[in-house]
Amino acid sequence: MSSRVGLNWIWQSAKAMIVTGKHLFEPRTTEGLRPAESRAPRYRASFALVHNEHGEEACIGCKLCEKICPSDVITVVGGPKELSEATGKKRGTCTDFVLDLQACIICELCVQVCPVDAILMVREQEVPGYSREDLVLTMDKLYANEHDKALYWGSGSALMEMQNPKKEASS
Amino acid sequence: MNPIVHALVIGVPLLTFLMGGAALATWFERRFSGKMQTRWGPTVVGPAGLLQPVADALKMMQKEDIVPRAADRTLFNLAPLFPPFLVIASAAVIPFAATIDADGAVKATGVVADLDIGILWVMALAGLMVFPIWVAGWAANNKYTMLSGMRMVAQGISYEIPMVLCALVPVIFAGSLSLSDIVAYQAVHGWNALSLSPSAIVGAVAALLFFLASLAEANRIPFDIPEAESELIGGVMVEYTGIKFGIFMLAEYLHTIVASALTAVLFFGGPLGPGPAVLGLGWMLGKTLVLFVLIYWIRWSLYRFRSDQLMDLCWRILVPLSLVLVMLSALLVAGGFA
Amino acid sequence: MSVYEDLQARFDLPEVPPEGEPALVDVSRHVELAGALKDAGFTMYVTVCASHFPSVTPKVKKGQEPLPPTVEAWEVATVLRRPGPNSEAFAWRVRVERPVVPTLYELFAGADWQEREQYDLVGVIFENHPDLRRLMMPEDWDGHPLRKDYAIDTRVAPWR
Amino acid sequence: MTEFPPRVDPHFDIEEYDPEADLMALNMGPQHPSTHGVMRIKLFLDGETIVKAVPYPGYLHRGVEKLCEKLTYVQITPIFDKHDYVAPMTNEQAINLAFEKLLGLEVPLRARVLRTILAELQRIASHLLWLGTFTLDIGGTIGGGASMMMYTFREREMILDLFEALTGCRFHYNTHCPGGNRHDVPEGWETVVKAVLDAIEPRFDEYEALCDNDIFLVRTEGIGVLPPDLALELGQTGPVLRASGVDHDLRRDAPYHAYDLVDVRVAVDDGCDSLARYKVRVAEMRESVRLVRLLLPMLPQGPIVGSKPIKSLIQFKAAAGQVYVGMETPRGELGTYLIGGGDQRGAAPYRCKIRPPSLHAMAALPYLLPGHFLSDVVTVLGSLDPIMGEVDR
Amino acid sequence: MQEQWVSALVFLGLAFSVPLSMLVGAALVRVRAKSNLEAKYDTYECGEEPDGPAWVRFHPRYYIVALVFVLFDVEAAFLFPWALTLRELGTLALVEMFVFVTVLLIGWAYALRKGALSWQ
Amino acid sequence: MTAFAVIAGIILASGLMVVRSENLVHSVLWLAVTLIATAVQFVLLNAPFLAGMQLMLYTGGIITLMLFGVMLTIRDEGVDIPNPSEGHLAGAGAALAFLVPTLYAIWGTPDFGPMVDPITAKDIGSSFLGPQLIAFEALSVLLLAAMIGAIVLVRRKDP
Repeated sequence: MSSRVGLNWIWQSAKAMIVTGKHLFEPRTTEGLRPAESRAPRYRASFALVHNEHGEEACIGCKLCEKICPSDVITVVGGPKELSEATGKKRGTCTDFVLDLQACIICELCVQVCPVDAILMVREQEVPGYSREDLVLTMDKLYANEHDKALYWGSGSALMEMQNPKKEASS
Repeated sequence: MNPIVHALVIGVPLLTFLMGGAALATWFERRFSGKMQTRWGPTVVGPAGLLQPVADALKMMQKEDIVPRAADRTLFNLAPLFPPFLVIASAAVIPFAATIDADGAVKATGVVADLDIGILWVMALAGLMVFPIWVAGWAANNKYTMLSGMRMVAQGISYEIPMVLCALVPVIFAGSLSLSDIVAYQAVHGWNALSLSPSAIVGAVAALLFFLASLAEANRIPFDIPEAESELIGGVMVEYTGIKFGIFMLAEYLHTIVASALTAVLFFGGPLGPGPAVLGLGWMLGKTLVLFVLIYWIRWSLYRFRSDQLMDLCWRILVPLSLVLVMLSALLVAGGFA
Repeated sequence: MSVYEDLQARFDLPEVPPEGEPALVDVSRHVELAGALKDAGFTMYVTVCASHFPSVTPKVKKGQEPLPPTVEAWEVATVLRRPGPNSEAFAWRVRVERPVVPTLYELFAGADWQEREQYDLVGVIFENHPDLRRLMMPEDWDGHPLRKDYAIDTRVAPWR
Repeated sequence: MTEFPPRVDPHFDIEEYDPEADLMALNMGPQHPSTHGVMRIKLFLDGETIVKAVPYPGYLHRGVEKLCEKLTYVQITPIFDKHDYVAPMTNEQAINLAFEKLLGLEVPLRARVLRTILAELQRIASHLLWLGTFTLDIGGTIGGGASMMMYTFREREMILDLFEALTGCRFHYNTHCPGGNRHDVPEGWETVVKAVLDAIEPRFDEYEALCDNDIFLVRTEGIGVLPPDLALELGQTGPVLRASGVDHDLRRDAPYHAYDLVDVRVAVDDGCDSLARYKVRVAEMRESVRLVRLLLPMLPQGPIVGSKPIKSLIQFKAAAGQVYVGMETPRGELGTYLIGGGDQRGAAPYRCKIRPPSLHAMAALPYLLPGHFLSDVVTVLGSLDPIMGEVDR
Repeated sequence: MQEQWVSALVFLGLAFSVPLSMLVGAALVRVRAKSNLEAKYDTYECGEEPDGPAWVRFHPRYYIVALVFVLFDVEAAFLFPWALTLRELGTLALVEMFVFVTVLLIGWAYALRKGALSWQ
Repeated sequence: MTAFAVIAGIILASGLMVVRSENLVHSVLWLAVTLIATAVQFVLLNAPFLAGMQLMLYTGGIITLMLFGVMLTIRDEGVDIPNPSEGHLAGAGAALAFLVPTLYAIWGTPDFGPMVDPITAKDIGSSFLGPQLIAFEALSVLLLAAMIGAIVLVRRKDP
């Protein structure tokens, strides 16, 4: 059953060495850390909280994202209801929003359920830090990400639309 | 010339060459394998990563020295002294240059000590090589190093037989144990492994086997069973830290250089080649380099044997084959073909 | 005649199994059924799943008599499979009030680790198992984590 | 019919072994370069021959089954990416198949075909990683094995790029949900897939050139022989089972997704050893390439989710019911035994037992290792392709 | 003659100075731990407590290999002077050595048949 | 002459350590030192071929054999258990009893005078294939017998 070593492996080895030798003249494929531009448009890495079209902080503190997060990394403290200057309607506010990126599994569920498209993902990764606190995204950091980092394509409503497209002529 | 002065004049450059070569070998191996695997290898330290060996050496020097509690302290600390010593010492008899005598005969020079038992010197030192490594494995009192050490000795002694027997082939041709005599013989009769004479066939096979056996002695893939890191983690070096670990690695890289140089001298004419004798050093280094690259090419292309298959290959095929080669070369000499 | 019909008569299985729900078999026929299935071509041991049903007091609606608490029970479901084209899985479960169920190790060597795992996590003891040790948890672990009454101290992650 | 050696008794009492021999008890792992994660095997060696092997899994146990009882059906999918971190896509699919059966959800055809394509791409990626690490075990991290690993990883990267274009993540996608998929195919994705397949296919010949070598053959042939009856008893599935000569593949034998639309050619090998497992996996990669090529034009128009898209934590509820659903992942049958009606008013499972193919593969080790050498441990272990995250969960 | 050996001896000293200087140099510059954990000096066994000693009795096959090696080494030792005299003595040396090697090959064949050289 | 004395001192000292070492492996390694020092002595005596052989056969071969022998015989307790030599007096007596005839033989040997021509490998070869031919061929049979005997003795019984 078990074959034994003969000397013919020397010839077979030559064959293997030709393959590796061929690769000596092939271009190198390894890259450094990939910049976000070369990533796919849907690439998601970190989070941002955004302002809505009226320039208000979009989050209404509804805690849907806090509840759906499988690894419990989001803490939302809802604020009092305030009158929106732009629309003139009452809306919820958020006084504190903390996202602990250390335990985050980038599952996108918080984006998926957000009713007001307040939380989005960004295409650039957070820089590794020196302490555990460096990777805890506080509200300030999340709002800073809106401007500092490239936002990705989707939002809660964009994802909804993708999953539930307008009725077309179905095949 | 005063022998002490002679030893220093040739020995110090040789030592520099070996140490620099070994340092460059680590860089070369990483760049070469990187290229082979379509990646970069070291690029950061120095131009093209050339200062990487220096950085590595400095890093290893700084590391804390840890001796396991259960180890045999004395032997554990003494063992790293010997592998590089033995490898470097065996290079003492290898001629690196050539001159032409007044009577037109080519003479190999550039040798620290042209002993008349040259080959025996190399073989004896190579045979001793297994002990420091075994002692390192034993002294660490670790099961992995112990197994590795036992494998090392078993493999080392087994492959010494075909190595010695194949080294006998040029000895039989040249009728001398001195490496410079072997070079001189090749100057007259053509390279042992590469010429038009019928003896070259025997010589070529002997060169192949000798090269394989030296791969095994140097613990290179496909024969790097003692250091098989996928099962034995780090071979005998598991418990060594810092520079002691580095010394074992250094000995390995030195071994590849010395093995290539020795193969070049025994079978490929050493410092011989077309052109004036002054080029001898260049020829020798060039041949060594080619064989050296071959060792690394083999290493990054092949998988490794299992210990039993290694022994099987040695005792079932290499030993009888090399005995046959010895007999064949004796026949050639007696028949006047060489 | 399908395997199910054949076994139905022998083992008192329900007429048609509820959609996807494995049939309930008496624990005394457990090993026998496994043997019969193995002979019928179900030679692949797929999985065993033990689950714990603690004693609960049903909620009482207004105006109803308070119901007695349910009896604490363990269920062990076993799945076997017939390999090859038109492969078919067969699952059944046994319900016991004491967590002791006979082992299938004699029939299926694979039951060794699977039953060890269930013993480890749910605490069902498999009788005559050759080597019933914990598989996943450390050997000195207290309790069986997948029991419903196993206390989880806090939901806060330890690094917070 | 080949003769198989008698079955090893895994509970062999080591005290009964030849008293003349001094056995060495060697711990291989948990911190070892080639145990594919953190696993410990305690080996009893006579010289270098293994007399008894006792694996100790559990170093990576994260209590996923307990977690499943707390999380709802919506939240479980991203958690499931984490056990088989080499093939997360099929993991998500396996758990969602079970959810769909328990919850009675219909999956639209577009999602089914897309899932099939993703599963096959994932199979290629997973087998490529396996090939790289397997040869790494045989050839050494500093040697030919590393070269092979670099090549396979290069190709695997291409497939991960495809997944990234589709889902936005390279590893932990969370692209499936009960009743369909969350991400639709981006524009031009099909052409990229075709280009990647064209680039990958000729590479298989290169791998075979590197492995068609006596050294590889003697290291794998006759090593870790798993007879078919034992393989079935141990619950081996996937390539391990098929390499033992059992013609069984859920893709063909109990079709799910859109496998009923295509004709799956199942690779079977009678060798029963590590070499056969290598051959089966390489053949499966080629077959997967063929299947993806077949399925790409079949991708119909239409919705990708059958139910409503996820909008809340407790969107899916099941009061009771018990189901077992198995699916063929790259490593074999990843099954889920699910009991409905748990926490959150029925939105979480009551009990979720995962049947990881790797755990069953690991259970074969005590049978396969005795009689072999220490060096063969890595060969046998590598050929079984266990992912410790999946073994321990 | 002796001169060469003096050179060789000097070179031996040079060769020995290399690892020695490395060890001494490292001893001068290396880091010393301020506090020491006991665990640091444990024997490494993949992170587990070592089970039994490493210095156990080894399998006799190692011994056999060493024995066969010694015998072949002795044979090689005799081959060296023979190789040097071959050109002078010619056929006589050839025949004599053939007898010598054949007898040893019988031993090799015996060892092979008895499985002493195979690792199984 | 000085070198000779130094080497002889090393030989004696390491020989003593072979006996005095409480650890078997240490003993074997001290023996290796003795054998290497002997090889150096051969060089000093103008017999380089013998020195090479000494290194190859004794240090390379015999020490390996002894190490493996040690690894083969030790039991569970390991070799770190002190294993002191016993019967010092009797040992010394035996050594003396060996020394006396050796010294007698040395004195009885006529003085060759200083060695001028080194003993080359060639000389040894001619003497093997010439005057010592019978002994040489008998040696091969001896080696064969040794190999067969070793294999028969060491092999573990087939189960």
